[in-house]
Amino acid sequence: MADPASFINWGLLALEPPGWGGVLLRGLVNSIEIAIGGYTFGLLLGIGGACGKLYGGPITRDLMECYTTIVRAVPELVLILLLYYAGTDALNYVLALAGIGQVDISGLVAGIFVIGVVQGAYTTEVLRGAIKAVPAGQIEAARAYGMSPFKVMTRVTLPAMLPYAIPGLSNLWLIATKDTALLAVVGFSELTLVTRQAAGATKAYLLFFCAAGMLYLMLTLVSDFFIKIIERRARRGFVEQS
Amino acid sequence: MAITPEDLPTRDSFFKPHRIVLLLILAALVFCIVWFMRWDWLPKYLPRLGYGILITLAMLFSTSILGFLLAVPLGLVQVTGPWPLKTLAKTFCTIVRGTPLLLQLWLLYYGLGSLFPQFPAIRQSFLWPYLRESWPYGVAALTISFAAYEGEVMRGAFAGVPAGELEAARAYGMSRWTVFRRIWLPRAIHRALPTLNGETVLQLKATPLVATITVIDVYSVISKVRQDTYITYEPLLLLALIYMCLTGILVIAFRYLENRIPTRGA
Amino acid sequence: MTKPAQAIAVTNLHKRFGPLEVLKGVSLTANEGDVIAIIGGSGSGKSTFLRCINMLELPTSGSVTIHGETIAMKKDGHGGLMPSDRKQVQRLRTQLGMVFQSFNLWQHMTILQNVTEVPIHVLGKSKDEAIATGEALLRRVGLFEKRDAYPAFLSGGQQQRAAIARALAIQPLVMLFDEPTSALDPQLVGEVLTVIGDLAREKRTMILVTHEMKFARNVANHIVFLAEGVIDEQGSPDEIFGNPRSERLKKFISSIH
Amino acid sequence: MTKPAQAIAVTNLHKRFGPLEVLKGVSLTANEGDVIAIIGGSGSGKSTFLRCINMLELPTSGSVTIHGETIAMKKDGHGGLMPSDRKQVQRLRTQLGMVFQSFNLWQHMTILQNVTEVPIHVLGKSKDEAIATGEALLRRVGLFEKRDAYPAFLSGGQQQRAAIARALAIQPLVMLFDEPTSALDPQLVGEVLTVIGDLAREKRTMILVTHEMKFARNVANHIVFLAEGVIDEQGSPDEIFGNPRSERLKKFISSIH
Amino acid sequence: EPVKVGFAAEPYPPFTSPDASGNWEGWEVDFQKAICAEAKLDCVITPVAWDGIIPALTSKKIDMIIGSMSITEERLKTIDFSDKYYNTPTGVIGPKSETFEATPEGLKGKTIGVQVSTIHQVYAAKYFGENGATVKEYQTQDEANNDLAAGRLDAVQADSIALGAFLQSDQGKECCDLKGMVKDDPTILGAGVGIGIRKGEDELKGKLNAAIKAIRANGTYDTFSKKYFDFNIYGE
Ligand SMILES: Nc1ncnc2c1ncn2[C@@H]1O[C@H](COP(=O)(O)OP(=O)(O)OP(=O)(O)O)[C@@H](O)[C@H]1O
Ligand SMILES: Nc1ncnc2c1ncn2[C@@H]1O[C@H](COP(=O)(O)OP(=O)(O)OP(=O)(O)O)[C@@H](O)[C@H]1O
Ligand SMILES: [Mg+2]
Ligand SMILES: [Mg+2]
Repeated sequence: MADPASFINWGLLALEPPGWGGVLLRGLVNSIEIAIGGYTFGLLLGIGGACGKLYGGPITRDLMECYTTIVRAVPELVLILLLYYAGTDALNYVLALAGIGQVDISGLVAGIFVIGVVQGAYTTEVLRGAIKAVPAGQIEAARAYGMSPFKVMTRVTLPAMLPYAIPGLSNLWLIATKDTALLAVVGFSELTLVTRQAAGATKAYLLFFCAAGMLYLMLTLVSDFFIKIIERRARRGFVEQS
Repeated sequence: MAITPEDLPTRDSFFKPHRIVLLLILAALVFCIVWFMRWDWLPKYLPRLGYGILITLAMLFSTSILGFLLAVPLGLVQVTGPWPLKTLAKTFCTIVRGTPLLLQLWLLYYGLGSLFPQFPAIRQSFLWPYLRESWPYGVAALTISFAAYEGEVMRGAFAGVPAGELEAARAYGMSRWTVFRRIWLPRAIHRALPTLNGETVLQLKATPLVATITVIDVYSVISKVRQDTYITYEPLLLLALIYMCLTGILVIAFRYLENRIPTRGA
Repeated sequence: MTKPAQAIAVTNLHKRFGPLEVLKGVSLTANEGDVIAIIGGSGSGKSTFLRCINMLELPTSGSVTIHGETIAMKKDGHGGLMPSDRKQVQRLRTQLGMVFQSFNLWQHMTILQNVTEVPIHVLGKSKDEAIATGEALLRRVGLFEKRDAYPAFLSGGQQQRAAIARALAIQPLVMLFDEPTSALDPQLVGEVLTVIGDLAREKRTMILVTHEMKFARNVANHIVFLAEGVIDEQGSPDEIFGNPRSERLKKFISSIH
Repeated sequence: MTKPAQAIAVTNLHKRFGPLEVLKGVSLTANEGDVIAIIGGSGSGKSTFLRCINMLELPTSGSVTIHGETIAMKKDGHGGLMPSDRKQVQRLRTQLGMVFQSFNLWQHMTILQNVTEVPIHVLGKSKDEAIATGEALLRRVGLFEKRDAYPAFLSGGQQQRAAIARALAIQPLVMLFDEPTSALDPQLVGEVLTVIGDLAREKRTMILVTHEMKFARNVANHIVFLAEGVIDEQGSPDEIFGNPRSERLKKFISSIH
Repeated sequence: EPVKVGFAAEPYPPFTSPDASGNWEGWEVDFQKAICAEAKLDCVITPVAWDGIIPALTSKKIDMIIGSMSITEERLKTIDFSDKYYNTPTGVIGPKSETFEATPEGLKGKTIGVQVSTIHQVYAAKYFGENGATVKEYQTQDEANNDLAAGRLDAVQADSIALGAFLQSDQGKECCDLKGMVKDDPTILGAGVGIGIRKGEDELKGKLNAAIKAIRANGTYDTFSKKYFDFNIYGE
């Protein structure tokens, strides 16, 4: 790539068509929406999963182990193809047998569902590690005063493990924002897909990939800012290392 | 409840009734898949698949080991380093974690990599045969990305080691290096193992990106099958199975490391 | 005066950790207003016994009755027991105020939050009420100034006093103390002693594990000497310290410096 | 006999945590073979003083001399001091065996590994030698059976004994004990006392923070009473306990139950 | 009942390509309009990422694919195709500084790039790979072109339209030129590109085949083709 100047046509990034800037921004907003949905769903699954793994009976534990191993092992693309296409196919087949009409599951819902399921498996492991790092006595004390398992979880275990969990959880959030690329498979216009469309249509690959990179980076910086605030709050009361 | 080494699953205790039921369900599932789906393409692609698995493994191991070696200083410096190093490490992690891996790979291979041929000195050097290949760029990109994510994890793990234990080490005259090597690092790694496990599995699934720079891993072999035949589900199921086996091995290995030191949980 | 009601009854408690049998059949009854001190060598199972009473450690066999209500247990399939009704255990636990040997203060909460946590979130007290009671308790143990500090920044003794205040805040019917004075200076030991004396007058039952024989002698009306997992001897303080019968107890008492 | 050599000299030590001045000019000299007990109320700065001696807490001003060698300090730019030669601090620390109030055992090592860690990896002893010494020490504190257990699975007293064994294993010239008997039963207190007595005869200097006045009186040859960040009074055990002069000390002593 | 037409969401100019306002244009878009008008089908465009396009077809989320899909024996086992609607000659390009022929002898010892799973890959493997050339597989045509420009490849084989577009770009103009067309092998290159449909949908297939014939006969096909190409894209 000899002379970079000759490749850069800034007009391509204009917000109004024929510039692609507006499209990229809309893609970014879509990505963030899906990421928030998927991440939240994953967090709920992860809390349940971690509790199941740590406190559940042998059957729950084995099932959770299967869930985290399988879901983490299988590439997301496979999961979404199976769940969205084969899954809705099967669902409609069953519904037809039962005499109920077709349902049309939107790609968006399926996408959020799949990202949530995937994130949930990773979140389970992050939370499990963090909960194990909480000194046993802290949890014992809570139980000794008659807190229900739910109370122990929400009042003591979760806040006490936050400092250990935040780095892992923030990694997962960043992964969630990029995993939205999966939804391209079901035809949803998130940032990665529109970047590829813009690049493919104009052949200005470097320009659009870098532009998307900058958008992702900005998202990361903003996320990091909030993560820092949360982490500082969570680490109150913990002696800092020197 | 205390988990002592005796509680860990042994070969006898592995087959409990509910596990046998699970295995039976699994067997039935496998039977259905083999019986009702199309597998006639398999023999033709078998040698390629084997080769692809080897490449995937090579990529995974080399990049996660190299990446981890980089991650330790990255995490440590962020917890305790002087501010210029701290800022540097922080910036590195933020930028790498903040941008898609595909973009990094792309910039390395098509950006940086296409600059090299323009310098005769590089063309002449012993490095050129490697720089001309594509896998070094894949290894570099994956290593950098793993190091950045792992650096973040190690930062949390280093910060999480109880201050008192480090103080005890210092109080007995351990040098900073010895404190690090004997107390801080092992405690941090042990604490980070569950997260590390997850990140390694993520790394396994990031390897397919190297296909875009012509390194043929198992994922791209499966993609080729799908493109050649337009069969959707069967190759994907095989891929899922392969990845599941690889992940299973990773999980077992990490669980073993974790359980070497029993922890008292509540 | 009527015979005082039974507060806690432990019957034939066994506890094993893998190959190690720590408790080999311990029975103990405490009536309302009793102050029972458990003494014994390190590793003799004192903490374990206390922890079995509120089911933090699940006994291998035996039963625990609190104010006439026996904790329902069932087999757990590994040769031990587990509670069959979790709700019951939670309810009974709010009547048992435990002070841990290692304090176990919640590190992510300030001292005042530690003290008000259970009143607000388990007992359903109003926030204002809990804070008022909590501050009064902290003043009583001399920690009012530190109420907004986090546990990690307190000295050992300060942490222990905070832990006592936390247990007192739930106004339990039975207090379980695991070495409540181990990190206190004599002045504070005196204060804690006063607090415990007050509690005894309020007819609150207390079981305390302690290494301070003087303290045990002064405050308890019944002493239990635990050795190698069984009650080697028990009786009134005068009997135990004045006229020990078993060899082991004699040796233990004579070693008091 | 010649005058014994000076083991530790602390001169005019100040330490502040933010707005709180915990130590307000403390000076103390310990000669070889001295056993100095530091007593005082909770929060009076005893632990902080001990931690300043081996630079775990950096003093705001003042100096520390160990066996005639003054720890070189320089300004740290925030109004405090820091060591100017890290190697020197490391070297001098191997002569100071510290037993922490909260044990601080290394959780990822077994008890035996905890005890042999410093001899092998700091003092450069051979593995066999370190293990032999370590096992002997564990036997001495009654923990030989638990040598392969991890700290999290030990009782409080067992952890404390392990921590003592770990400090003894480095055969330091000066031992710093932060409440070495707080979690021990009287029998073990006796044993630790014997150990400390042995150490005193070996001309090992000791500084101990303790709440056990009896223990202080029996084992120490010099008592320091710390109050509100200064040495309120010091002297021989008989002077301090028999004839206290300051009001505060009188009140403190009278409160001993 | 509308018929959903699947396009690959990734642009493939000059066949299908969206603009910034989301309108699709290109030769295949015009072709699709002509076919739907001719066959009186109520067509709706549905872009789907290439990875999901076959499952979308088989699970009835779309009804036909117009996406430059070459008809091959293997693929016919899974889905069905209409008759071919275009077929372009295959060429080889290389750096300007070197001269060689697009023949097995000319490419001996050289590294040649192709897009994976295309007829070009099969052809290159058979004619050049077995005669001493190294065949490198790329996920997309653009990546192969990039590597040629960067000097990591000696040649690229692809259909002449894709190559022409590249040679007209700034990057391609500077580095490379056409080395020639490859010798035809109808068994590999001959079947052309068809509309992908589900197996068993013979009625739709019949309509489509009839429509292709009709627009070829009535001149519509040539009219819109002229907008894009100066040669006969249907091939013979
Ligand atoms: N890291 C710290 N940051 C802020 N304040 C501290 C810190 N460490 C100790 N303090 C405060 O300094 C004072 C002295 O603490 P120190 O631990 O030295 O007391 P102590 O005499 O050892 O008490 P105890 O007998 O209870 O152990 C206390 O008020 C404590 O809250
Ligand atoms: N979770 C556990 N797993 C295995 N062994 C344990 C566990 N908890 C305690 N033990 C063992 O049980 C025995 C009794 O422990 P316990 O804590 O009850 O002693 P204790 O009488 O309270 O001693 P101390 O006075 O030192 O606190 C000890 O030998 C200890 O090592
Ligand atoms: Mg105990
Ligand atoms: Mg202290």
